[in-house]
Amino acid sequence: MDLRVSLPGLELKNPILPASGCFGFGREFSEFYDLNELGAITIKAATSEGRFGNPTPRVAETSGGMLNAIGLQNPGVKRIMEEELKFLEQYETPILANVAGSTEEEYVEVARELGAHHRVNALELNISCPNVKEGGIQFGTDPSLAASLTRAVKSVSEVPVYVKLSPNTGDIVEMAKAVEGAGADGLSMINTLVGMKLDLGTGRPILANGTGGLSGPSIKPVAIRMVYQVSQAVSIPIIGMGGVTCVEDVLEFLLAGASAVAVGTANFQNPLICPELIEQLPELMDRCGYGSVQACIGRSFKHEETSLSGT
Amino acid sequence: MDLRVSLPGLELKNPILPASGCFGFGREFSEFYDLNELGAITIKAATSEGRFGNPTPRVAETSGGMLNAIGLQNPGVKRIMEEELKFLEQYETPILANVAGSTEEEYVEVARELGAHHRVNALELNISCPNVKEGGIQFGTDPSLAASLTRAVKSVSEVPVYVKLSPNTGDIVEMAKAVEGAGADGLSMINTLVGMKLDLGTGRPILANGTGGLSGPSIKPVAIRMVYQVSQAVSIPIIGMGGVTCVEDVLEFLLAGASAVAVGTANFQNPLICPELIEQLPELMDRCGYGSVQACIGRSFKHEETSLSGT
Amino acid sequence: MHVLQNKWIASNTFEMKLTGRFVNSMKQPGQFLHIKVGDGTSHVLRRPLSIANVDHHIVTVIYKIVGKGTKWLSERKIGETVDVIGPRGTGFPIEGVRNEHIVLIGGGVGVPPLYYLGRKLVQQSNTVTSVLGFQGKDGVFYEDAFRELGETLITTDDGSYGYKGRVTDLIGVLNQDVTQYFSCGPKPMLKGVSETFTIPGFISLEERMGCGVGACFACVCETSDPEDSKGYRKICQDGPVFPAGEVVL
Amino acid sequence: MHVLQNKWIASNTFEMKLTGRFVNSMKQPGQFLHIKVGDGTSHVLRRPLSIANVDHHIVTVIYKIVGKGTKWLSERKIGETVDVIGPRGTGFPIEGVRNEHIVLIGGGVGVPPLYYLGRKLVQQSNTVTSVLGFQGKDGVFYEDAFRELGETLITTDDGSYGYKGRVTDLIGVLNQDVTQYFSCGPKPMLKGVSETFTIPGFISLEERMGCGVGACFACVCETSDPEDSKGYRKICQDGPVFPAGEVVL
Ligand SMILES: Cc1cc2nc3c(=O)[nH]c(=O)nc-3n(C[C@H](O)[C@H](O)[C@H](O)COP(=O)(O)OP(=O)(O)OC[C@H]3O[C@@H](n4cnc5c(N)ncnc54)[C@H](O)[C@@H]3O)c2cc1C
Ligand SMILES: Cc1cc2nc3c(=O)[nH]c(=O)nc-3n(C[C@H](O)[C@H](O)[C@H](O)COP(=O)(O)OP(=O)(O)OC[C@H]3O[C@@H](n4cnc5c(N)ncnc54)[C@H](O)[C@@H]3O)c2cc1C
Ligand SMILES: Cc1cc2nc3c(=O)[nH]c(=O)nc-3n(C[C@H](O)[C@H](O)[C@H](O)COP(=O)(O)O)c2cc1C
Ligand SMILES: Cc1cc2nc3c(=O)[nH]c(=O)nc-3n(C[C@H](O)[C@H](O)[C@H](O)COP(=O)(O)O)c2cc1C
Ligand code: FES
Ligand code: FES
Repeated sequence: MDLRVSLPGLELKNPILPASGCFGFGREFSEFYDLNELGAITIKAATSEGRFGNPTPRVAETSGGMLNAIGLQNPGVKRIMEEELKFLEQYETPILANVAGSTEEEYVEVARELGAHHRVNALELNISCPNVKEGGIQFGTDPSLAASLTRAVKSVSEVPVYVKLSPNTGDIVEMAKAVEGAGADGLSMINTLVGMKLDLGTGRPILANGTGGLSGPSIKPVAIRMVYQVSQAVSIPIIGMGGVTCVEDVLEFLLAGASAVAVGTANFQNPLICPELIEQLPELMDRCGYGSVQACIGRSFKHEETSLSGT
Repeated sequence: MDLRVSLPGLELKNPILPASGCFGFGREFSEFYDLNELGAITIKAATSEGRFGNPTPRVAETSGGMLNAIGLQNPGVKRIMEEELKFLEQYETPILANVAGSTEEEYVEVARELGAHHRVNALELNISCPNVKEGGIQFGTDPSLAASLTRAVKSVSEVPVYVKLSPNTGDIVEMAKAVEGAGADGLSMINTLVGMKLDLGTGRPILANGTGGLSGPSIKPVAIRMVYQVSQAVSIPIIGMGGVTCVEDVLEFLLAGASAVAVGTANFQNPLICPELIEQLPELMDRCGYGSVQACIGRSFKHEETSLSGT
Repeated sequence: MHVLQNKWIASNTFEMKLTGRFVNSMKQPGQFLHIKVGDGTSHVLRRPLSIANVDHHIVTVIYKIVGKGTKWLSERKIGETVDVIGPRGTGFPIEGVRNEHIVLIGGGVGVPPLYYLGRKLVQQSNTVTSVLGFQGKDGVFYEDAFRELGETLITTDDGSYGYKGRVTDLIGVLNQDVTQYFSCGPKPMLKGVSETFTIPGFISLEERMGCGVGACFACVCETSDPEDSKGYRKICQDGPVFPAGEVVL
Repeated sequence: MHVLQNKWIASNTFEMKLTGRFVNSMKQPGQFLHIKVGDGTSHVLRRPLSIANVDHHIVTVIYKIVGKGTKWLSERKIGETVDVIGPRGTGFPIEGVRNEHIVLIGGGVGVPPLYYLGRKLVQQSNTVTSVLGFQGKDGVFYEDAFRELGETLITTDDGSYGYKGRVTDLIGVLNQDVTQYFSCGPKPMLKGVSETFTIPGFISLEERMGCGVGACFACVCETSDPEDSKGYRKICQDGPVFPAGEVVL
């Protein structure tokens, strides 16, 4: 069974990678398994200076999902390069580095530095973090801002740039086309939906930040729909994510049009989820009659086209 | 314990009502309990002519939720008045009649007829059905279209008009303000999020319509967040809904700023859910220290205001 | 309702016996139970399963594991409680059917309701012939039970047991004195059956359900008669059983 | 891990004994187990519960039902399997602590880890005094077990048992030869304890967790030292136990 996928900057031996922010910089999970098993590694968002993030509580559980408002806590791009990318040198797995910022200048600066690091194979532009006022969400909800940011980052980055889209929009296709037009090499989708949970005892939001980003199985139908719509409207590849917990979910994202699939929240329930999915995927693909990951990608609509055109 | 809530057109003896489309016209549920127990009844969307709706399958289950693409099937406003509202005459419960359409003219016509019916106490303008191409969703994603539709309907309706908002937007507050400015007497929120599920066997969407509306516990955090944000930005009351399955959820919506709470999908799992919630609410309110429904409404942010202003 | 038994009877197929409220109102074969699966709200929709038998306050359902809900059901142990709404829907109209020769035609998970139907028909002095289709030998269940009711022909898709082929292939060989047929199974089978027979019959349909009580319009099918005043039927309420030809397959 | 016992020991409080993988690596008191609750993905986050004891391949946790996850746990029966990651975190640094007089101060669900800690301290020839706070008489558990370790003072908020008041009220009456304290409980209690004592001590914190393994930054707290090179600690990895004064309460 051929699990390989070739994406801009990322030669994946299988289509499974952890999602940004749910895997730190890999260190903790390296105690559970060999990170070389992964298709790629997405590291936690980097900003130019270190950030402490939001006050706690930062997470809350919801029905079939969770809210988080970490607030882009990270040690800053310099220390990430010195300490974390250094640690990851012992592995061969391609690295997708998540880039955040409050201003276009900050994004550009971080992208220039990370993109020049020999261990970084591609950048993921996080224009969709809902959890900090100055976290880039303004770029994620306005197609023209998103396009101009993408253009600016592309002009300095030495590696391909994936733009990570926010689902908190009325028209995801418009957003995707805007960043494709601005030169994005790929898309990552989806980030979290903005949600809230109240503590009935105090009457107030459980998260100190008030709102948080909803992730987990709850959001999968929204993610599948968006990947399905966007993959038919653009010609750059998509890294799909949102609520993956089992190998059936991985296949569903591929069929919907994703070329690779990222796993976020599910790492918290099962730290071994990524290697388990990689192990289980061939059997499921085989059972469903697919001989390669390539053959699965976008099958939901390619199929339709075929049957509609009468062949 | 005082459960009464007084809303434009609707004098509710308790804050619980079924959500439109999940309760038909009440007939089937009247076999399970006395409909007079309900705070109000929201009836299924009416269009000017009868509609057959979408091909089947029309529903699919998701993790903690479901997708539906019924497609506004209904017998048309005339037969609804002759057959269904006639049936409901034996009950005293206030009726909120859901109005749908493809064009402004259709909405206006349906609103004029239903609003003139003696058994209808208020209209709910469904500008948020994601499941039919001509189902009003265009009105639900463009604030100026929504405002003009609201104005047109208000000018013909003999009863108060609630506008039902779609969560498939980047800025729910803007939408709410637009319809408030156009004269809406209240808001209903939220309708369903657009989602999709694929059948791994065929590779295609399970729903014949492709996409469907996501409802159920999955979407509750999004609904709570939107009610919380909108209730602080407008001064008209909100009927909150989205994923209610237990009495704690009812209280959460009230605290978030809803004045009444509608129950949709949960009727499918437990046909007795509405009377059970009504029965359980006083005990929970008491335990949390609230003496009336009125005292709960918007407590999450009223609380904050108080403590921020230092008292 | 309480689980009295939950046992494997064929490939991925389980027989569950339940007792509790409602059983005494389960009189019409072809109706279904609407069963809550999973804990709490992990599954928001109930699962419809046909009544396969009712006997002395005990109701039987037979189900095949096809997804998470039926998997969950198969893990229920004796003595546990299952949340059931039922009986729902309109079953086979057999009141007054006496001294006829009836053929029952079932495929896969369409077989279970035919057993209760057959028992009732035999009690009402009818002669019953059953034609039951399964995927393969491993999937066959209730063969002996049907044989006790009357002549029983089994087909398997792969020919591993009984006749090789589909149930419709056997319609031609049936005794000419057959007066009515009752059928339940996948849509293509029902289509085949109702197109092949010239005698009157009733068919039982499946559709994904929302409410299961007639309120949500999830389970509708079109009527064949374009002049029909409603134009549609709800499978959960007007059906699942319809006179052959009433609805579009 | 396998459930060997799961019994009610005080108001809404259960003691669960587990056996299986990992038990032999559970050596440091103050660490926690990270336990999956619910079926499938109904609960996406694990629940952290302190190790209350380890004895002959059996690990004990004591938990109070506060929400859906602990409710689910309380319904587990003997012989069932519970999915556990552990031991996680950094516990009380007691290696080399010998011949001291240690006071253990616990409140509510902060009491359980102190029992395993106390046992280890006594094994290492320390004298242990325990001050344990509960809401009321109904909530008191493990009193006799602690008494076997040394002097034990109980307080209840409502005075229905032991001293009326808070554990901090009793710090003044403690023997002057106390050399160190170890404390676990709600934040206000830890704050009170660490502000009242002048001797060195360690405190164990609680925070809502995402991953529980140090990867998600959900559970951080600020360091007291603004010059600290990181400025924060992760409760699930660097903690839950910290030297008093290291982090901001
Ligand atoms: C009136 C009626 C009677 C039935 N009687 C029987 C029976 O006696 N024995 C039996 O084994 N099966 C029967 N079925 C089919 C049975 O309901 C499904 O196999 C079952 O719901 C699948 O649930 P799941 O969770 O295992 O599968 P999943 O695929 O995980 O279910 C997801 C959703 O799809 C629905 N669904 C999936 N397959 C079907 C289907 N074939 N028909 C309707 N809904 C479906 C489920 O109800 C659920 O809402 C009947 C269906 C209907 C409509
Ligand atoms: C290091 C550590 C050790 C703990 N040891 C114990 C113990 O030995 N005995 C015991 O009874 N409790 C202990 N707790 C608290 C225990 O984890 C929570 O009571 C439990 O997670 C509540 O789960 P729930 O599903 O019942 O509640 P819910 O409120 O439904 O849980 C929802 C979410 O909030 C989290 N949560 C809720 N309350 C707390 C809390 N107080 N601390 C952390 N997370 C919380 C849950 O983990 C879950 O993610 C400990 C907490 C931590 C951080
Ligand atoms: C705790 C947490 C932290 C996250 N941090 C980031 C981040 O730093 N950058 C980013 O682009 N996405 C971040 N995300 C979003 C995830 O990468 C992913 O897009 C989202 O959670 C949906 O996938 P899932 O449902 O599999 O978790 C975070 C998500 C969680 C739950
Ligand atoms: C099967 C189904 C049909 C629906 N039909 C309508 C409708 O006709 N008009 C409408 O305004 N909303 C309709 N809705 C949306 C619900 O009224 C409600 O806004 C939504 O389902 C969220 O609430 P819930 O999570 O409690 O179901 C429908 C929802 C479902 C599940
Ligand atoms: S399932 Fe709701 S009408 Fe049939
Ligand atoms: S819970 Fe994830 S870092 Fe501590």
